[in-house]
Amino acid sequence: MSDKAVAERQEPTPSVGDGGPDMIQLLTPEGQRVSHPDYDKYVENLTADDLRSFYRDLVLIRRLDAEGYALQRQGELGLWPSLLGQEAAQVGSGRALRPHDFVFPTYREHGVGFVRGMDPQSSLQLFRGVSQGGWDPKENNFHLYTIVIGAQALHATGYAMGVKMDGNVGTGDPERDTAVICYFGDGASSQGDVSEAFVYAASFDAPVVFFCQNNQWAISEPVTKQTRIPLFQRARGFGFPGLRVDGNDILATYAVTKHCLDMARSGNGPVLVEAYTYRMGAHTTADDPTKYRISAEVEQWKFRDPILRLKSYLAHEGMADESFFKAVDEEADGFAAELRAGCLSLETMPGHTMWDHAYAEDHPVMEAERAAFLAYQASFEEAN
Amino acid sequence: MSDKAVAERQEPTPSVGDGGPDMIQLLTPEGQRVSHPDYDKYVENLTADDLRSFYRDLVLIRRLDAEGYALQRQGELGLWPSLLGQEAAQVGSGRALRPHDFVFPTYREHGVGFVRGMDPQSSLQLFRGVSQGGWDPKENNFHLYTIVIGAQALHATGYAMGVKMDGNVGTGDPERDTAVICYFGDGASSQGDVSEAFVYAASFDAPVVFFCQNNQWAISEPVTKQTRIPLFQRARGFGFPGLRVDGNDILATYAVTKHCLDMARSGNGPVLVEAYTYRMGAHTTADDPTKYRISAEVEQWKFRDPILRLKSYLAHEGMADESFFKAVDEEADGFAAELRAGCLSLETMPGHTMWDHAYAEDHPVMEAERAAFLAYQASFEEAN
Amino acid sequence: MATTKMTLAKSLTSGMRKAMERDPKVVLIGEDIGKLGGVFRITEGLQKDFGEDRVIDSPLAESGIVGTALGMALRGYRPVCEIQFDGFVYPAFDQIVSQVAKMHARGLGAVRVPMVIRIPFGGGIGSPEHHSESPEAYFAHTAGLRTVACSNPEDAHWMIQQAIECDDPVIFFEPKRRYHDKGEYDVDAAAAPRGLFEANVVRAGTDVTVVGYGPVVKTMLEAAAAAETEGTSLEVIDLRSLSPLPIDVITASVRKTGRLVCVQEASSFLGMSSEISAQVTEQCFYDLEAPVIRVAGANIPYPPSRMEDNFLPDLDRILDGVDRALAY
Amino acid sequence: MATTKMTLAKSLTSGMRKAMERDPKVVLIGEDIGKLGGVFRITEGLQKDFGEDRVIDSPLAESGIVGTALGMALRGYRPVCEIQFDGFVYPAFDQIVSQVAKMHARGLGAVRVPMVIRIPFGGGIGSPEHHSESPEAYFAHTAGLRTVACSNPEDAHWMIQQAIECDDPVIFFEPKRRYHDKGEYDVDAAAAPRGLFEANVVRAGTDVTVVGYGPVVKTMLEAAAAAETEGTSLEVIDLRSLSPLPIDVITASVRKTGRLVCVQEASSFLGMSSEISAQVTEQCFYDLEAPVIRVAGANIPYPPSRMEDNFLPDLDRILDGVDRALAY
Ligand SMILES: Cc1ncc(C[n+]2csc(CCOP(=O)(O)OP(=O)(O)O)c2C)c(N)n1
Ligand SMILES: Cc1ncc(C[n+]2csc(CCOP(=O)(O)OP(=O)(O)O)c2C)c(N)n1
Ligand SMILES: [Mg+2]
Ligand SMILES: [Mg+2]
Repeated sequence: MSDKAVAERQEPTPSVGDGGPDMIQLLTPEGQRVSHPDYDKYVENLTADDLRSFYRDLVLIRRLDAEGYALQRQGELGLWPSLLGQEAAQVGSGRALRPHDFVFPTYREHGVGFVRGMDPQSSLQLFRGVSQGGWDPKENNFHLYTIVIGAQALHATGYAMGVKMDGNVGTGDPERDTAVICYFGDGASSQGDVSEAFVYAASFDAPVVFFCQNNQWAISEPVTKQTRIPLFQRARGFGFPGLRVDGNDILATYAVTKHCLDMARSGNGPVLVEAYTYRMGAHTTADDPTKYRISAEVEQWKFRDPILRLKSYLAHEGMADESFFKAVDEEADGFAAELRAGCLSLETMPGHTMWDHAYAEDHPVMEAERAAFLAYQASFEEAN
Repeated sequence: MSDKAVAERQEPTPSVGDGGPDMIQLLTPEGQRVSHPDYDKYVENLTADDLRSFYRDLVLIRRLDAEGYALQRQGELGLWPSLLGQEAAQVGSGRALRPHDFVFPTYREHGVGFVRGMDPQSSLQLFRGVSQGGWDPKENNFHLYTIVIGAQALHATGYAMGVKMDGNVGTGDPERDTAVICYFGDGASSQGDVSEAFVYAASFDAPVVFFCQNNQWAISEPVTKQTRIPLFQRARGFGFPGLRVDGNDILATYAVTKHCLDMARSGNGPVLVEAYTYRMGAHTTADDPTKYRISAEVEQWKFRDPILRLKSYLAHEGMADESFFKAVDEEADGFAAELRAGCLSLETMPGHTMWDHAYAEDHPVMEAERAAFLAYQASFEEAN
Repeated sequence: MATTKMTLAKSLTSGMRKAMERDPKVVLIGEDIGKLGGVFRITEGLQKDFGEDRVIDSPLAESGIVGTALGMALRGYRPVCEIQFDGFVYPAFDQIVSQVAKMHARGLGAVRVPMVIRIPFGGGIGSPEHHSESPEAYFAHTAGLRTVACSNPEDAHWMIQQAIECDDPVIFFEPKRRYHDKGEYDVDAAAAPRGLFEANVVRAGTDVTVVGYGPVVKTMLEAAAAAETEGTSLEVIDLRSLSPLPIDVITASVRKTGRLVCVQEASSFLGMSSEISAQVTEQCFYDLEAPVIRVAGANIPYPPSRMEDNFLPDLDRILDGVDRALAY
Repeated sequence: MATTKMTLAKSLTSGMRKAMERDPKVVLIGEDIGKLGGVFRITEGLQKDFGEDRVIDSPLAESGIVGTALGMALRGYRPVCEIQFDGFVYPAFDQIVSQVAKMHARGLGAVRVPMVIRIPFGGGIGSPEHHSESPEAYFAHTAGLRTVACSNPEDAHWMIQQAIECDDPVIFFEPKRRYHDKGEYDVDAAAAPRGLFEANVVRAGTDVTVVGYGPVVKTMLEAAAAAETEGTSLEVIDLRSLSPLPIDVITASVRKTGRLVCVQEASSFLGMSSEISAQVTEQCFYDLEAPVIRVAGANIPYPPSRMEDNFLPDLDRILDGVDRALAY
């Protein structure tokens, strides 16, 4: 056997499963590094430290998620939308962003928020029902959650149009050129607002990366209800590039997102990334997936777990050992305890504050209703 | 020179102008028949009589349009949306339909309505302001006009879903298999409703042909504001076929529409046809195109006139002579006079009928308001 | 007459089932209404029994749900749309207001649009934003639509059937926090106890009339029971139909009591209570001993769920309204 | 003080021009607003002077107009959206109601959404369907929005500038059939004659108060002139702000006259007049000599243009309303 043949035989090949041959992958489900002519360059400079910190992020947000689930079950949260299975899609894309890039999440991007530096209490606060969001998007360039499916795609596009109007694309200055990333799900792709966002973004060359986490389900509906063809191809119809990446492969997600953000920043307009992944849990704690999907499907996706994949890779390459993994788990324990304590301390605001932020400027009705409410409350206190 | 070379030299080639190489054409702007491997078969069986009746339709609807314009200028209509330049797109596609197919027009398809057998007064009635439509869609399987851009795309899709639920696709029985055709403009392609219609139609394999008349303008906005790429490619993003046809070529429009209707009827789901054409006039009588487009563009399109094209072909092929053309013009004169007389005789309905058709079933508020109105009117008569 | 005990949710299911059995043209369309049976399980079991053509899981797009349903209606079907939550009806607003509501008038009566749009509405279930709204006024203000709200299982069972039978489009509001309330009635009765557009005097009384619809009806009845212990007799009216408004039932009551309290969860400004107040004042000007009192949601976006008790009209706020009416 | 004679249309143009000159963050977006200057020419000349980045011709999609404008506002811009006609605002309804109106509350004040949505409204211009509607109640009912309507050139000039300066989203209604009405005023005055959310007593009177907004203000003034010749003195109030509602100006007037007629083109059911009636009755119960009379559009889809005179409140119908108020 020639040397070349040996090398070829040893070279791992992507294992794309039902993601199909267009799916970009850099790590197989077994954690083997496969090379890709276009995307290797984006991960070449990642140090072992970087990769370990990727791993840490993955583990911490999975813990965050588990804690959210538990808190809901214990009645401390009203609802919890789990990101289980989508950790790599979220951390990989989130870590690809520069600080001055801007993020428009849906309601499930706890992981992206975390890597942007958001206080993890932020999303707990929302699902606990003490606010409808309540954070300042400018602090971490991470917008408020949007619950109405697809609406944020237009906000992201308009924001990106503003970035361009500011002259912050295509200058070549990395401190200046700015991209916007917009998260949405496979189901959201059907909403008129998402298509309109595609039209506007293409028409105005808006620097926005549409990042679709295709987790195969929109509550009980499989992605085949929304589209006949792979979702990344939707972009074709609007005249901009679309790519499918293995969303359970943090390296590929990181690389592809970096690539697409660069394209957007350069002034070429929008790009669509479809991160092919899977919602391992229920849609939310209010959902019962046994009604509509078979457990064999879930079992199959367990073999593609995003965390195990990176772990195998790190271990195999000698970049991390048991003590590291153990340390991360311990950190996660502490993190979870903190989260839980923080969540329990999130207090409901007094009733009269309801009127404080309906409007930015003075509003006579707010004042009158607040005063009436306080008087009404006082009447009970008097009565007692 | 070999015989073959001579034959090749004599074979006319399509003249696609800025429609690009994907544009399907069977008649050049000069009226030369060019052959197309896929579409010749749809026009082969057309007799000289058929072609003459195509010509007649074109001339009559152009006259209808001119009359609409004149009536508006004389204050007899409130508004008139002209179809000038789009006659072949409308007659070609309309004639491709079978009687039991169903049409969803916009507000500009006077030509399609005409070939469906609609009383031409129908659309005059609307633009005169004596009704908002007022015809029964079931009579000619021609729905009411829709003015809200793009809304009818969903109606057409739902109707087509109903056709399929009825079992009227893919049976192979031409009397039974039914297609729906939905008209809209280039501007409409940006509306969320049109994209949602694409999603639904693809998801349910609805037998609907989306027929987009790209007349290059949406009021003052060029089609490049709506899309970076040729509009027929929009369908790619949704996983169904899209075709561009020369909308000023009645043979090609007829052939392509027939082909697409057959595809839809067979149960394969939707098809998008982009009829590449031009709005020769103003958007409506309320518009002033000199504000936003150069006359050179209009001049250039005059060379692609759909009626002259068919006329040259008929004359050149000896299928019609001057006496025929003259007879059609004379028929058009009579038709126009009738139209005009008919329009002037369209009376405004008495005020109290306003309440008659807001609801299908009895409604106490309608009765009360009608009664109050009549009493109020009577009070004036008493006073006089 | 055999009566059955059933929740409001299951009463809707049974009503739809009956309508579907009776008329093969009745089809359901909405998100997750198939295998899942809808997020509130209102369509549970129906796809299994009637097939995917009659219980249609739609792509995730509400304008699409309503717009395609309208197209089906034009083809001769009687579609029933499910909107998942109140706050998700707005993407379909254009189709509802400009198409569904106006199609019949546009065709001068040639076209009928027999369709129902079901919307679970109201708060009190501890949900995040957009899941607790009361958008009924938008629809009641829209000419061409009929708008109703059920409040109890028996009504739910009948009203949904009547709505499906109606040849006009009906916006059908379901009080989501009452889905699990139970009622006992004859599911197989031959006819509805009353017309779809009739109000119901659910408790007779003499001192003050209290009118509301949907989820607050139960609260009004509780308030009436509490008031009785203090010697005040409330007449409680369940409006049922918001448009057309069964105003005669209200004015007849007000002519008797002289006092009216209107209750709704929606923000007060331009809500149903405003219209009722305006009409009652017009028609009963000399009968009113006090101005019409409105007990309603605040004029702010619906608050976070842990604060919603401050927003929603509860028993105390209704009694406070009654006191205010009696203070004149 | 040098005054200029200007149409309402041109007053809006001049107001927007001033706002754009003052603040480079003010941008306009809408269909056909560039070279064409909009179908009503309200933005005429502005793209030429401020460029395509500040006067943005949008693709044909209203949800896109409002949704991207909101995104621009989040980036620090102050977008002014043009909706081409009243009946075409509904595709943007979800963005307006669930996003624009609620974003500030969602962020507990961290996010401001200073944007204006301009909507030409009302009938009387002989147009086909969807071109003559009065959808203001939908927006006034929506908490989180401010809703105003101008009625004359000077107000138009100022109100649009004030709306653009407002840090809350403002729905700005323009009375399209009054676009060509002329007014004479000082375009370069340093300050607005009154706040954006203040009503204006446009004619003092003693017998009956008449309140309205937008296109009917002129009609109300004509009615007042006609009434005077018959010895009836009408006090005419131009509401200007629909939400917040400047109720104090109305109640002050009603306390004087004891009678109120409300005028609007919108269907009466759940229209502004209903809310005014409810509030005035609450606050002026013992002052009212007659119930509040509403003169409004019928509760039907807007009729074909040749019938619209039967639909719209005209001078006679206003006087009839006055007579009815005086009959008590
Ligand atoms: C406009 C709208 N309609 C319906 C819903 C209810 N809903 C919440 S999440 C969801 C499914 C979303 O699926 P997908 O976009 O794939 O995102 P995923 O939840 O899988 O992350 C639905 C229907 C909503 N939030 N907004
Ligand atoms: C939802 C909506 N927005 C705006 C309008 C106003 N309008 C009427 S026609 C038109 C342009 C339509 O362009 P296109 O779709 O290309 O059709 P064309 O008029 O060229 O046939 C616009 C913006 C409308 N009718 N509906
Ligand atoms: Mg999903
Ligand atoms: Mg066009």
